[in-house]
Amino acid sequence: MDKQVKNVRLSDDRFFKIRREEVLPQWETGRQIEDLDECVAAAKELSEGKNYARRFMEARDKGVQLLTPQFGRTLTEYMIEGLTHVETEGGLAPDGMWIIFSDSYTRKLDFAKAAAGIERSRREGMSMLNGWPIVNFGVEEARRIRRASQVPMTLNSTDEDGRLSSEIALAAGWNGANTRSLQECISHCRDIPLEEEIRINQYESRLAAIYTERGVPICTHNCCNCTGYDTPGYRAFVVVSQSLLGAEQGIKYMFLEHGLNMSLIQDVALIKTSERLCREYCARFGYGDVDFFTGGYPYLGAWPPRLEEAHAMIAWNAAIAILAGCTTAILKSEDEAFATPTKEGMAGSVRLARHLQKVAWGQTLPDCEELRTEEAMIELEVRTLMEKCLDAGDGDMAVGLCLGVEAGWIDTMFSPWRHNKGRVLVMRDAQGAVRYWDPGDVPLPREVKEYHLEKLAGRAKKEGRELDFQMVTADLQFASILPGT
Amino acid sequence: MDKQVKNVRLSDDRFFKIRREEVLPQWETGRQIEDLDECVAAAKELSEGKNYARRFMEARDKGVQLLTPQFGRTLTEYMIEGLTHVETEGGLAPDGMWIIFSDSYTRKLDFAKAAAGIERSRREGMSMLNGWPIVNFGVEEARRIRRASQVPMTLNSTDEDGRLSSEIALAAGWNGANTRSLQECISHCRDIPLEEEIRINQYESRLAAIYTERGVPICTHNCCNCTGYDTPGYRAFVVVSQSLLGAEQGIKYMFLEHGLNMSLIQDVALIKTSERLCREYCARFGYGDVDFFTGGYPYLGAWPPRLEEAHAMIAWNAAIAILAGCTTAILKSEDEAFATPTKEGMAGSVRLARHLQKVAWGQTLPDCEELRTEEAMIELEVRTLMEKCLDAGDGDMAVGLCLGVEAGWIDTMFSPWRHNKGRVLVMRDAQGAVRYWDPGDVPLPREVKEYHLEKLAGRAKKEGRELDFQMVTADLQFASILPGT
Amino acid sequence: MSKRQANRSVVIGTIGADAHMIGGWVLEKAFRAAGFTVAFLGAVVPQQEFINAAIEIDADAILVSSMYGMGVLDCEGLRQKCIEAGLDDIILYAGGTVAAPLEIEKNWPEVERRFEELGFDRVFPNTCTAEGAVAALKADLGIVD
Amino acid sequence: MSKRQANRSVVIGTIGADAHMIGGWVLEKAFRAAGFTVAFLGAVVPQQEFINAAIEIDADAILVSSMYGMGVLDCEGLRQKCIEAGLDDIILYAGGTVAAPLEIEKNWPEVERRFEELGFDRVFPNTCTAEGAVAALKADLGIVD
Ligand code: B12
Ligand code: B12
Repeated sequence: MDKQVKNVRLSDDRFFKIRREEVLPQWETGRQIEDLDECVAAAKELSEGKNYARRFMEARDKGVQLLTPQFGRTLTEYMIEGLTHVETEGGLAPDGMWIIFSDSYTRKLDFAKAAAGIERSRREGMSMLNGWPIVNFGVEEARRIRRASQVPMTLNSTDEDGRLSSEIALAAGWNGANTRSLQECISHCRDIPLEEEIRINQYESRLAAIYTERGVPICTHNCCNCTGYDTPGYRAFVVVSQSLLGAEQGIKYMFLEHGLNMSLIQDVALIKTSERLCREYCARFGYGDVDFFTGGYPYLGAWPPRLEEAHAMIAWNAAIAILAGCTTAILKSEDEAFATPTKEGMAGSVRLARHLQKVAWGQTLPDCEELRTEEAMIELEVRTLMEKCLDAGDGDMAVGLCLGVEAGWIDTMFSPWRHNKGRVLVMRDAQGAVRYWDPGDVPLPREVKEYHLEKLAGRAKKEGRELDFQMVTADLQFASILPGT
Repeated sequence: MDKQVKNVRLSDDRFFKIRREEVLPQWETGRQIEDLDECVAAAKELSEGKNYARRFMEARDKGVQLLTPQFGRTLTEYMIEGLTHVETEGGLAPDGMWIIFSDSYTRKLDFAKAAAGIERSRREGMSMLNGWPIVNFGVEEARRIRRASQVPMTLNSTDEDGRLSSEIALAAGWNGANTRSLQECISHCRDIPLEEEIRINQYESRLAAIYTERGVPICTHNCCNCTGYDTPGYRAFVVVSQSLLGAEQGIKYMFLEHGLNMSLIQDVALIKTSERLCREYCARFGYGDVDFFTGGYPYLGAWPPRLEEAHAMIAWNAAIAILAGCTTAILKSEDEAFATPTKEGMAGSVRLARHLQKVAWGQTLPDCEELRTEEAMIELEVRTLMEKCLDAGDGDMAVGLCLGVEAGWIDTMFSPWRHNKGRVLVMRDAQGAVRYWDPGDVPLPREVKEYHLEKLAGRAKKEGRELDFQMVTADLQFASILPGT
Repeated sequence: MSKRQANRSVVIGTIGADAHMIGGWVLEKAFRAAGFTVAFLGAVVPQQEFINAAIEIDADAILVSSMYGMGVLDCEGLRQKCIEAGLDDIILYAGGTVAAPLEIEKNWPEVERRFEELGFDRVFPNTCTAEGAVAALKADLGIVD
Repeated sequence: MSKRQANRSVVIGTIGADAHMIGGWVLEKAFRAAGFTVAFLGAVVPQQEFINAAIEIDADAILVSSMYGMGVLDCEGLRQKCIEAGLDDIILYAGGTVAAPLEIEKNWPEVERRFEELGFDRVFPNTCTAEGAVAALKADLGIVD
């Protein structure tokens, strides 16, 4: 228990020292936002009527479900053109909001490569990066984009260190940041120790809280996309554990972004359970005033390379978000299998999902036995892991998390992160729910373990063969392979 | 109770007399099928491995949900080209079947006009009729089409009198016919008395039974598309009442084709309740060996005139059929708002729905309180109407039906049929379920009536205004109007 | 366009073997609300019935709905029959989904050409609202409220 | 194509800042099953690591996965580095979703042209199966089992 990191709020002193010495110097555009008061004032003005957290609250009060498309291209012109297109042609405004992708060089703080990508994009007349390099362009360009869009915006610059990106985004009146730690390591990292990632993110969370305290409510994304192929128990645990880290830093609005496995009942159970447990654990640790919003993030596995199949995916993922009663449904597009989304593709998704919302009339999946069982299983798993962490960390979630990963009782499959043991084996059951075939060192309660195995036995029976490794592999591409190929 | 018609099986004598004197002479191609033995033999051979009823049973046993696209163009070449395209490019085969549309002149027995339409189509090089004129083309062309397709086929030639069409279709190895009566009058007729329609359909039902008895199982469609804007209670009543008429003629396989209102829980309740009550009433009247299959017929109201919105409709309707556990999902296409479906449009629908089935993994809506309530309400309404009919008809469903329509206690909105009183007023509630605003003379049990009104009060409250007639009108086009127009 | 004194009266119905009547029903409500006398004939209406009704209510216009795709065929000869019945200057509108082949339906100028040839004054796609229909007829009748 | 004695060994990894590793994982399983020695480097792999691993296992080929769209950029210079390291005739494959703009990704001949220019022997779209990849490499190595 010799962890450096603790789940403790950063002092202002510490925060501003890090800001000055570590964050703003990461790239030359950091200088533009040295004056935090100016940034907050500008953010307030720029996001007036387009505040992310407020829009969520408003939508929830009115019983409206929002839509959140995603977009990111190298050049600012492409961005403005794209956002405008989707907002008008796709009908995103007013009941929508944006997730803007930065590119992956930016996310790895390789701003020199990002600069080369900008250059290259200009030369080729095409977007050669997989997102908008917010740091290279700096705050004024980000503000230009903010002005061009009619709806709230948040930045997805998820990776080890999103601090400078988030600084610029918040200063530009985009009102989202990230409550990340385990999620990022699992999704995008290779070497970084979890302790360091938590330390980095404490800064970002604190930053969001400072804006909020100064009158610009920031809603952070607390997300469990992970590897795209995780059990709902693991996903929910990631979200709940992160909620404590974020809340400690003073975050008041958290968007729980749930990676969907496309298993209707299990996904709905994930969404409900994780929100409930976030509230419960936050309350238990004295963060009683955090508000949560929920979203479904479309399937993070291989997508099909054809329009109609992609539309089926868009529709089914949106249907799950609708039936789960999410505050918003995040959208992928028909381009998913091919390349970064085009404005036409995203506009099409918005139309499709909007119409689906209309014809579904806000119906949600009613409470029922099956849902309760799934919720109970997820809850048991999360509670076991949470308590084990808190125990190991002597009440400190940050410490517990680090120890759990180190020991391998916090574990998932398919992460590029070398600190993740990757001993679990995951597979779908006969109804498409994601189950542990082998829980590795995860301390699953016996009941949960048996339930998963029983469900998998159902698949073996249905398919008339033993479970085998081929099934694991085939599951990875079940949604992408077109019939007859 | 001076009704001519009774729910009694046609004798062979009577059947063959009608065949000879009334049905085959309707058009010259009737002569080609005079020899019923030859027809049955040919049908048997032609539908070998492609039998409609058997395919349903097989699919149910294997837990596979089928897909049923619909298609109909004027010329045989267009038909063969279209079916082949959808079966291969769309991937319909092997887990699919066809509903083939005849054109509306054929349905009204106006074969001269159909002939002119064929001529005109040849001249213009386009399909100028809204379906394939099966009677004009006759049995050999129908057999050519049968040979060209790899999957089971049924004919939709719904209107007053489909006898000659069905004779030709069955003789060609298409193995579907219709159990129709009230459904047809409500959907497509203007003047015909219900008695006469029942008499006509007794023939068609008996014909299907004769084929079945002679070794070519025929599965009839018992359908409740009605006006496309009917309460589920009415729809289920139509299906249940018709099941008794069909079963009396000896039909052993019935496909319950449920027009969907796109209200998930209510639609699932409709499908479950109507199948359950069909079984119950048939058993009660001694038709214990009738087997039922279920299908969802996509929304029969105005569709949106744009691809993505149409895809949302296709997906949501298919999702309802999936979640209801239907034996098959019938498909409309992206062309719905514009014109008769193209082969490309239908192939696209098949792809979309097939992929949806794949990612939904056969999950169905679990039993739950809300579903039970909807089912109970539908059941109460159907039982009340059924018992009232049986009472009025002295145990004879055919007589009771006629009396009920005459008196107006069997009633729906928007029928072109002048014998339908049209006193009921129907509207959607806050969750999109279809409710009686005014049940007219329908003897709704008080509980049901109050439930509907209470649900509508929920809408008034949600929208913050009194219920009014404008809502009725707006509901008619709720799914077709694109945002911003 | 109209040479006669407008009478604020229309005949509405769905022509031929066509059983669709919801569109006509919506139109009826809208025209009544706009102060028109309406003869609403429902669906499956033969040409002659339109003419009889038009004579009976001295109609300014006949609004022919055709949804099932064979409007191009069913509307043939209506203008001639009108003329024969002395309704020389009656306004003829068609609307709905008037052509079965998508090739025609998505080529609106071609639809217009065909209906002009058939002697119709206007033809409307099914995206036309009832209010739009009322406005068009008022304009053609020179009615300004 | 190959000038050397095939050694049935490959290096597999995802290049650059790219964190996607499921495709590589699937490839690894397939190549092992086909009797290859595999150095599986996971994701976020710098160019030099590919080369070090290739030297270490005396690899016939380097299979570079690039999913996140910047493969066209990340693969620049790899061939030269191979040559400098004395791996003159090593086979270089790239695969995945190698270009961020849809304009390129949907214009496959253009992708091929670019990777040829970068000195790659083949490039595969993400519809390529692991079995397809094994078959291609076997063919290029002249391996017939
Ligand atoms: C509901 C419906 C039915 C119901 C009709 C119920 C009823 N009582 O009316 C039922 C289920 C019975 C039915 C049956 C059939 N239908 Co239907 N039906 C529809 C559907 C889904 C909606 C039509 C509707 O009610 N819209 C709502 C109303 C309010 O809008 P509207 O009718 O468009 O009218 C508006 C405007 O068009 C305009 N308008 C209409 N007429 C006129 C006229 C004038 C002069 C003006 C100014 C304006 C105007 O004003 C209205 C107000 O906005 C359409 C597809 C679609 N559009 O989405 C198919 C559709 C019309 N049906 C079609 C067909 C082919 C049939 C059938 C032959 C069965 C089949 N093969 O599918 C039978 C017809 C049998 C027959 N004898 O007619 C086809 C026609 C194909 C074509 N045009 O090429 C369509 C387009 C579907 C398709 N793509 O295949 N149908
Ligand atoms: C799963 C996934 C993720 C997971 C990755 C989990 C993991 N541990 O690998 C997570 C959620 C972490 C993720 C993150 C991101 N992703 Co991602 N992701 C996907 C997704 C949905 C599926 C990829 C996958 O696993 N497929 C299943 C495997 C088995 O198939 P495969 O990878 O295609 O590999 C097969 C073949 O391609 C082939 N193959 C692969 N490589 C090679 C190499 C050779 C030599 C050969 C012969 C064959 C071969 O063999 C495999 C077996 O069949 C794709 C979209 C899609 N394709 O559907 C997007 C996608 C790859 N991601 C994308 C992006 C942009 C990102 C992010 C930047 C976030 C964002 N903006 O969306 C980050 C990346 C950060 C980073 N630093 O890399 C984009 C890339 C855009 C582009 N190419 O232009 C895609 C295409 C989605 C999109 N359209 O926007 N992603």
